[in-house]
Amino acid sequence: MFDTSELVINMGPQHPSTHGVLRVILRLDGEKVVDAEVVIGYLHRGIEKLSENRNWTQIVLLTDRMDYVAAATSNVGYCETVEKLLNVEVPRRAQYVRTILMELQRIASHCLWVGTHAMDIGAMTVFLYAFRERELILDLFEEFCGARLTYNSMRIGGLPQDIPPGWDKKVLAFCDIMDGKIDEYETLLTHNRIWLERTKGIGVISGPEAIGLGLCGPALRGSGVARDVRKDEPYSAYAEMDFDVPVGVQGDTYDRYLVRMEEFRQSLRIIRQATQGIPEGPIVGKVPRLIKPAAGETYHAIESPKGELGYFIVSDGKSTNPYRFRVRPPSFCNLQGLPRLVRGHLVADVVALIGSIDIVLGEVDR
Amino acid sequence: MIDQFLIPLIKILIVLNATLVGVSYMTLLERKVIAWVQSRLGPMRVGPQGVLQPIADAVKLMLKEDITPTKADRWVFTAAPVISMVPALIVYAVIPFGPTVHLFGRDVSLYITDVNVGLLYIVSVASVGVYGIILAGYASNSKFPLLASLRASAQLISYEIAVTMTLVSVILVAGSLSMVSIVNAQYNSRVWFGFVQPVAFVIFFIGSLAETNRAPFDLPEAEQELTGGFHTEYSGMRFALFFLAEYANMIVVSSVATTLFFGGWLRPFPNVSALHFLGVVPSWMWFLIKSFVFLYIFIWVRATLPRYRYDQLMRLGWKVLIPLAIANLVVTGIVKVMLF
Amino acid sequence: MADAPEHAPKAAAPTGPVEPAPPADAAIPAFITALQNGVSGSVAQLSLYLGDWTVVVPVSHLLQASQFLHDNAGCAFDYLSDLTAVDWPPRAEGRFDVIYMLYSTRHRHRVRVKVKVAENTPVPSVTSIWPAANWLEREVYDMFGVNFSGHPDRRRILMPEDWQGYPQRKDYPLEGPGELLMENPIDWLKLRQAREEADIE
Amino acid sequence: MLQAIAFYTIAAFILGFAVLVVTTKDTVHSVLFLVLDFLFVAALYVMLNAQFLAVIQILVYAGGIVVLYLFVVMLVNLKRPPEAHSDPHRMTKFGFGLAAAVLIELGAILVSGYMKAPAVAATATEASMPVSGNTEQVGWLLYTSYLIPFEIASMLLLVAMIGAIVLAKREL
Repeated sequence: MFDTSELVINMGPQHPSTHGVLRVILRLDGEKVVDAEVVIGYLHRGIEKLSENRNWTQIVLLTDRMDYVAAATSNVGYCETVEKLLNVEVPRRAQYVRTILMELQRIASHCLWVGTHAMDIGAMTVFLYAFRERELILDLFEEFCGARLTYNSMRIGGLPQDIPPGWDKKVLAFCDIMDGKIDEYETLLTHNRIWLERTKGIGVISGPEAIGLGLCGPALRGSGVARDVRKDEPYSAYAEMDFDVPVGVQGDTYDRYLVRMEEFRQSLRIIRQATQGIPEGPIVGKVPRLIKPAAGETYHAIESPKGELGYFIVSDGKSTNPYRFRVRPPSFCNLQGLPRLVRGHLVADVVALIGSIDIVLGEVDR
Repeated sequence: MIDQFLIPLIKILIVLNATLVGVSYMTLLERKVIAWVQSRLGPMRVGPQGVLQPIADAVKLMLKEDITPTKADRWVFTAAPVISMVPALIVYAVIPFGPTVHLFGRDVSLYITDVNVGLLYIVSVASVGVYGIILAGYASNSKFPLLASLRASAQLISYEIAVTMTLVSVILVAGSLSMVSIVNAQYNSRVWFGFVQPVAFVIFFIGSLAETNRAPFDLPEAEQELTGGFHTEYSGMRFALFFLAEYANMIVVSSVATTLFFGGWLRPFPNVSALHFLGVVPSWMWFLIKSFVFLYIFIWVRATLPRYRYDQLMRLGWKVLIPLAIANLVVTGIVKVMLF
Repeated sequence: MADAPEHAPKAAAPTGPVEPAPPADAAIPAFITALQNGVSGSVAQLSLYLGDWTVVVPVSHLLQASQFLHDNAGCAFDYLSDLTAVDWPPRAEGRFDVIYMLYSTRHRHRVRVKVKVAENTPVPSVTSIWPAANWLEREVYDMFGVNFSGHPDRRRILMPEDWQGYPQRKDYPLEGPGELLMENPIDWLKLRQAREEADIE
Repeated sequence: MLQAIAFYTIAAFILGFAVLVVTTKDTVHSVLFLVLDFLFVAALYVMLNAQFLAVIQILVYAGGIVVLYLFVVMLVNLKRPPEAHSDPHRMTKFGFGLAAAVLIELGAILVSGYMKAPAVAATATEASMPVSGNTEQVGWLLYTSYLIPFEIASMLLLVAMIGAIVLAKREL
């Protein structure tokens, strides 16, 4: 009866809630999203290519620049992959410190996520609360390695330096502070009527479909799939830690939110165990002075705050740089699910969903 | 001659200036209060504790380049900020800041004028303010502002119905449309209408959050969704006008809420002589204090709540607030007919 | 980039990955024997290195083998962890390794599936089996120029649409072609040749 | 004297804007002039001491109905090419005929009103009304003399509303 046409809207690459230079082309019917196309690559720096032309130790620095809100995790993932290729055993003390750093990093990353996610939905206070606590973690990192964002905090075979004296006490003190702060975020959001209305039933995805789409991390666990690399393929000191893997039921934005909120607590639990149990001993394993792994290839995955962060490295055994360096970026794979999630929802939900899958464009584009 | 022209003129000047200063300091208040809520300090650089910040802001906005997009509808684009600012200011004509007082040897009323349709005047002038937003969105010739202005027009019209319904129930209780008479009626009935009409007050408050585009109903300017909404393409002083209009509207709404539901300039328990010492505070101060409380709540809500989604907002308006307002009106009418 | 002159590598370039065959006493996992039995001829080569099993599958059997690995209850590789490629320019049997990292959320085991293809050989797309392959295959196409047939949306993903060349190939210069390649590829090639000649002198 | 000046100024504005409404090419501008027109009509009501009517005029027409016009105009793209304006099916003669008929009708009402004006205006209203004040008088008249037209009008609006919903909603 009426002649209606779709409205095409370009969300990004400059848009306040695309978390960087993500561009989403939305086809709208009124405010309802008919289809979405994700355009990425605006931050492509060719880290994979670059790494194939740098020596093994220099690459640690490059991995910082991928998921820059969880740089330590990327460092560890790379170092462990090379250690696997080198067949080097990492001392337990280093394993424990790595675990602490990675879990601190997870909390920092989740802080940033809860802040921006809430901000996207309009709750601005949570953003600043979360950043307040993230600051404490950055202080801890600064004390450990001198940097606050891109740490370069790992060496192949172990740690660059031992933890400063008294650092573990400060970590424990931070855990005590953080406990109350998580409750504070939850007070503002978890049972808030508007928050519930904005997140429940938004972007529902079933477990099998999420697996098929290659979603990982909290996005996958929100759909009820208990897939966590820390549990399934333990690395570092996770095999010795006691923690739970929270899973959602519905697979909607609210469940993904709850999963991450519970991960805060689980991370604190791991940090407490690891900090109290740091063994004495060396911090670097027996690593050759010139790192040159034997020819061969391997894939090693760790659980970054965003999901399964995998490194596939091929060494030719001759040169001092990897022959092929490939990162399996969790954000990239999660972002792939975005068009499926937003279809049929409103424009306002698009920003909620972008927040809900928690991407970092540095990692998507590399 | 003096009574007819000079005194109203002086009053208009005072009210306009006070409003504009108040509005610019509202921005400071909002930034400060939200900062305190969020464990920050807020503006601290300009003047002690940042008290001169609004002046710095004004200077900055005036000096900024005023950009009109090439594809914009030039005339409408220029007119839109003015259209949204003017209604926000002329509403103050009927708001009673205090009763008639004896000043400099003559009786001066602390309001510009008392129209016998005062309340309707406020509602109707406020309804014209919508044009500013709609036209800004249209004239920008850009997609996000257009979406925002569509949202805005639908939202404002919908919530206007609910708000007007609640006003009607207050009118029923007060028996008058004049703002001054409504305050006097609260004096005579010995109770503030907020306690007689709690449902109406709640609906009015929620509705006025929506009508002033404040969180959690700030959809037309949702930064995270529509990149700033209807004023995306605006800069400099024109943007400032939209900004000021929003705050002026907040002050209007707080003043109306104070007048209708919380006794306007009356001190608490005006009929209890034991509390006579409260009369030390002048009547207009009581008015300002009460309005301030509302403004504070406005800011507080913004710092606390997430944003509604467009369809949820509409559902709340049409399926909850409007039926509730009508029911409240009917009940008020029945009670009024049965008891008085 | 098919017509680009073969860039002779400085050192003797490796001609292929090291794929050590599993030692005789290694227990071959059930999913590999199932694959061998289920799709005959699908396992061209088998290797075990650092605990990772790799199965080399002929391109012709890729779709069948993938479908089997996905559907078979004993395999149940429902999760495509990663999909990438490695470039071995001098290799005789085709320069690309296209590698599929598979994981099973049910049995929690991993396997790497590898196909070896020449530059212009189309590789059947596995998007119908694992939707996750969509972007990953686009990236491999973008970076290596591997031709995926049957892909629903085969476009560049990270590089601009009009980009010339495939950056992750070994013969692609690290510093990139610069602006010149974008505007005039032939001039760029001439410039590169001139530079190489200057290097030799 | 002042009254007369004000009246003629306002009347001139009303007519001027009315002409602009029909002559402007841009539909949105046209709607805007309509709003201005309504505002000046409201001013005229104020001059006639009918404040209630003036305020309602602004509230309903300027603040409500025209916003919906604008809504429609903005959603439906009316920027058509110039040749679309010369529609062969346009019934120009019929239109002029209709306009003339309306004009004659208005004239007749005006003339007949002038003839018996002095008698009706004063007696019928103020004498029989127990209330004073502009708003109260309107209310009294609506619920006494004009009750049936008032109710019929409201029924009409209700029917129109339901009709609009039925038309707009694709599936019920």
